Amino acid sequence: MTSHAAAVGDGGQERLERGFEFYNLKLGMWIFLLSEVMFFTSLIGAYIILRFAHPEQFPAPGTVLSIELTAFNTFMLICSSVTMVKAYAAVQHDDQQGLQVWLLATIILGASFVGIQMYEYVYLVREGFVPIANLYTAEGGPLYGSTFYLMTGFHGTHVTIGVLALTGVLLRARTGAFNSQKLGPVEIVGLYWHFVDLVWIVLFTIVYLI
Amino acid sequence: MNWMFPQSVSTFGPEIDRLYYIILAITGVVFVLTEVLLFYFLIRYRAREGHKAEYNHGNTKAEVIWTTVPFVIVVGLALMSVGVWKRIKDPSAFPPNAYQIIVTARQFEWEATYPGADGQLRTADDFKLLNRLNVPVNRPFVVNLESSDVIHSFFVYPFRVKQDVVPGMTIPVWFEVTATGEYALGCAELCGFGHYSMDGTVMVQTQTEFQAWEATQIAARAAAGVANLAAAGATGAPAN
Amino acid sequence: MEVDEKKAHPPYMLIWGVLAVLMLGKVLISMLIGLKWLAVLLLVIVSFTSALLVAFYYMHLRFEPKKLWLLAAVPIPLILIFIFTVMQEFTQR
Amino acid sequence: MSMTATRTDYDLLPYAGEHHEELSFIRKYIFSTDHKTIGKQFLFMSLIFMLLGGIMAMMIRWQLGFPGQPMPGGTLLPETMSPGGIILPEFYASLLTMHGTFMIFFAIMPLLVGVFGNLLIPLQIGAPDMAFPKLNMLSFWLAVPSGLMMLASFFVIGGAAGSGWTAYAPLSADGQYTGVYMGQRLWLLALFILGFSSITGAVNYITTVINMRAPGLTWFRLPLSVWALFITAILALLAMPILAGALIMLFTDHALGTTFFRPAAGGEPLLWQHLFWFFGHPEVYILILPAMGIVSEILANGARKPVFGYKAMVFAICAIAFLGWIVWGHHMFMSGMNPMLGTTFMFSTIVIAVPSAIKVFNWLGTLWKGSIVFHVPFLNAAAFVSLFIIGGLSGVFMASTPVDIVITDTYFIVAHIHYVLFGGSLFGIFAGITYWYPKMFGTMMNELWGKIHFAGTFVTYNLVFFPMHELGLQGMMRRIYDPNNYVYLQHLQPLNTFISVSAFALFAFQMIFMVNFLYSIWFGKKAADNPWRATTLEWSTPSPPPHGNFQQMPTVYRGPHEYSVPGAREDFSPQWESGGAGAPSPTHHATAH
Ligand code: HEA
Ligand code: HEA
Ligand code: CUA
Ligand SMILES: [Cu+2]
Repeated sequence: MTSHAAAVGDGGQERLERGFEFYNLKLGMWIFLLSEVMFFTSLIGAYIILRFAHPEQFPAPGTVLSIELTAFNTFMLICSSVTMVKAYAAVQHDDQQGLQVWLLATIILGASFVGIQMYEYVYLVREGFVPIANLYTAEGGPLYGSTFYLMTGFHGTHVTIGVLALTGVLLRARTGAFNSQKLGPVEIVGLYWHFVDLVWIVLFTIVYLI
Repeated sequence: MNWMFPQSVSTFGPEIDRLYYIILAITGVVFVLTEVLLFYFLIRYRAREGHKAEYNHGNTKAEVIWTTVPFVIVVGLALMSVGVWKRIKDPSAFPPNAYQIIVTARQFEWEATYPGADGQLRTADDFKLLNRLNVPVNRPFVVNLESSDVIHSFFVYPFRVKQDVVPGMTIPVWFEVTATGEYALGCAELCGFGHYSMDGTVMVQTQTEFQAWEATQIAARAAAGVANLAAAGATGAPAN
Repeated sequence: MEVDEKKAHPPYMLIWGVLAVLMLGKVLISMLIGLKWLAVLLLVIVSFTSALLVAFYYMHLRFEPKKLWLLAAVPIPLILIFIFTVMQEFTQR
Repeated sequence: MSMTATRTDYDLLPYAGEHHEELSFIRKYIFSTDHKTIGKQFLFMSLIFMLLGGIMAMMIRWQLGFPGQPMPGGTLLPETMSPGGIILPEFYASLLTMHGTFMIFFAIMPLLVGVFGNLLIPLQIGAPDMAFPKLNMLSFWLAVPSGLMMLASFFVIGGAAGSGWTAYAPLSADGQYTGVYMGQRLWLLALFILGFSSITGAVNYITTVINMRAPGLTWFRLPLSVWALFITAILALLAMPILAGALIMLFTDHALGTTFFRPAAGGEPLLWQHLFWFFGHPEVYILILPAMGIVSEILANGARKPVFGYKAMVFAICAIAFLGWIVWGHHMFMSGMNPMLGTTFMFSTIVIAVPSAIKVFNWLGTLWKGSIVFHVPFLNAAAFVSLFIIGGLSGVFMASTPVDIVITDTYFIVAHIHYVLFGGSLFGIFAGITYWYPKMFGTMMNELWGKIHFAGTFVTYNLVFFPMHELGLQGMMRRIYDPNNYVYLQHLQPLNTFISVSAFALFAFQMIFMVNFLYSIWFGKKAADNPWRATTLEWSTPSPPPHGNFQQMPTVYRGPHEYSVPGAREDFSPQWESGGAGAPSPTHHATAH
């Protein structure tokens, strides 16, 4: 890591005094992710609080939701994270081929995650596990359905957005737009992707396992 | 009595009013002090010929003083408020053997449920009043607030009582009235278009009057017979 | 990347393995441990560890200036304050 | 993983001296990415929405001052609002809801954050533009449709949302309680979009301040306005998503039948309040902190003195922002919240008086031994101090839980709201607009009419809102359509009528501002580069600054508010001038035209 501590005295320096040693886009992404943290806090927080207040509406893990299926899905998301860092490592070494292959792998894994989630939803709705309170017939109570779909749904939306963004980056990568000197978009889409993975790790635990 | 507050007629009313006046005094002093200083400075230090501003970046000592003094004052205020608040709102500090009723709020009316002959709430001999409450003077009185639709707020100003009524919860609120008379009951939380019209009356009677009134209510309830009782209970119609 | 940067990559595949094992561990904890509070405690610890691994290695937080750690930590106290305060609401009901 | 921090980074923008291409009309004025243009766009948008909010306030006041009488011009409105000119209760509920919503979300917040954030941050830190100009444009073009959507909700079947700007569930969670279906959903969606707009704005501001300061501009040389805007952006960044999540839950409750806040199926109405106020209290500080920063700066300029206790001011801003996160329960003392929590919240709330005290006394200290020039911005800033004190002190009454029993949900609260938001934020905005007007439009606003507007507003404003304290103490609830329905409030009718008449006068004085504002754009006196003889970087460039702001990257040599430095040639020593005694600087000459 280059060190160019932006210590600026009273003299006129050539360099900007920068609070962080990296470029705007990356700093901006980190800052945006903080607001995402708060967004998921309001959804997950509502779940934790409602469950604490009404434990009777939330049956034991595994009674309604399928742990096995989702564990597999979680595993896919973890794999997609490792393919993403591989893509990033590739572009750092100017490995265009590697960048494209690993990006594609990430996209496929991410899309499959969404696909499996869709399948899960269809399956659950057939079981009477729905977000709509007066149609809810599964075990537990309607709060369970409401919170489940909102949390996982918004996570799924994030994954979908991530897949779209990754696709955009892949298309640009195919034109050779990125290299070891210019890899901002690859890095920030990666940050976003890992963040979405991180949220899922938390969601999977509290929704499916606890 | 005074132009600020209408007379309070509950046991804890004067305590609240006293706190109010203490805060008024403190903030009054702060208000006068700061505003006078502000206007004094504005006039005293207006730009004039040959007058130059003093170059000054601040003063740590002054800084420390005007940080600690307000801190001490406001924490003192909070400490004074704690006891009063606990006495009024802490459910475990409610006075024992109070007279208990239920008040159910709905758009846009108040329904009071009295325990009836057996002295027990939520039994068949309960009797109900609409938009009216009868309360004995000088006796702790607990109202259990329930709502059947949205949030309302039970507000009797002279008692210094205000408490939101939340659907899905039963929120008890107590008071002990110190003067007989007729007082207005209002709704203080926006609850729909009729919010402004959700008023009622609280009749505070002497204990003997109250008992007599209670006895007639119970008698009327008994006389109405079981069939009528069920009908009246179902429609929530007032018994008198 | 700077040319003068000699830093090796973080052990990406190793982290991946650890994450997978931790996930499996969580599933097992959830299925096997009957004691509710113990299971919850373990699950929280394990998923917190996994989340940290992702943030530190995949998101490279480990290699960023400490200022960014601080920035990233800002929401955490707010989250805890909010959730635990609102839970107090229901301890007495 | 780092990039070099020189200006060769691909994500940096060209300064004015460097090349930039000619832009078409649309790219220059409509879909502009120039922070100054976007700031001005926000200005026009929020002033128009403020005018609408003001008109709604006038209708509210008509009903309260002259209940049941036909409103002049009321017959022009549809039958569903005011048949025969008489305001219906349901229309009144929509009016107060939309008045609060428009004023808070579409007037004050975009004025402070959207206008001054955009205009001041790059100019005062010596940057050519925001870090993400396109994102900046997106932020504006999300705010406009959101406001229009909100406005459109008046005209859908069932009318606009009528559950207050706080939208307490379950009143707001189920159309059956109000008969408002579409209107409430539009309200929720519009705010959601606005939240997104705010977040994109906040990301931009924070990145810009952290990463794009000119050389020499260390943290403790930032102008206080930038500090305030920076901390505000952090508050917005972290608070708006909480609202967004809550809005989504309320929306699905309303539109889909989920049950987060609907108690019938186990939901918790109080959870909405917790979420809303966990956002809402930081929000009210979003609405005051930038005004505080602006006022600090203008007071120093008017008094020709450095800001007294600059560092203490910065720490006070940070302290207010942090404490703002742990006090939300003070809006819920009477909500049925666990009473023990009430005690905790009382302590945290009341402690906020301390950093506020620091600010107030430092403002007074700034004036002390100054040499005060009473220009229009200064007058408004001084009014801010005097009125914010009143609003802040009334907050102390409500912070004391037992006293709040009496005054919550009465006009005492309405008085508090308007003292902090109008007396505070809006006077700060008047100060800011008049102060930076030359930088925005290159002309000066009329001084005399500015003073008339100030004096008229200050007087009528107090006539409108001070008596509201008394209404509250007499027990008049807020949000009631007709207080005369309560016998014990009937004697207040004359006072209500007086307030209404004063409010109409207040509104009339705002028309002076509007005309002065619009007239001066085209016919105002041409402004010099530095008409207020001020010290911060924006005054080193032409009025208005060119695309790219500065001829070249400026260098900063000193603190932000250096007035009346002993031995200096002038009574102000600009940040961009080198040398101890305010010697002429090369940068200054390069940018003068
Ligand atoms: C800009 C907006 C703004 C600001 C800055 C504030 C500032 C404060 N507010 Fe206010 N508040 C609102 C906007 C704001 N508020 C709004 C919109 C509502 C109503 C929402 C609704 O229900 O619709 C509200 C409601 C509200 C309530 C809820 C009332 C209720 O509904 O029952 C409370 C209760 O504690 C409160 C308290 C405070 C306090 C303690 C401060 C403090 O920050 C004030 C601190 C300042 C001072 C104290 C003055 C200066 C200090 C000195 C001169 C030093 C010396 C002082 C002492 C020794 C006391 N506010
Ligand atoms: C910043 C916020 C703000 C501002 C400025 C105002 C301004 C005014 N408010 Fe508002 N008010 C609120 C925020 C604000 N209000 C909030 C949050 C509520 C609570 C809502 C709720 O309960 O849900 C409320 C509620 C409220 C009530 C209580 C309603 C009720 O409870 O039943 C009343 C009653 O009198 C009232 C009156 C007024 C009046 C007379 C003005 C006057 O000052 C208006 C004067 C006119 C203007 C300020 C417009 C001027 C226009 C310009 C300067 C633009 C120039 C234009 C161009 C160049 C295009 N307001
Ligand atoms: Cu019931 Cu307002
Ligand atoms: Cu608040």
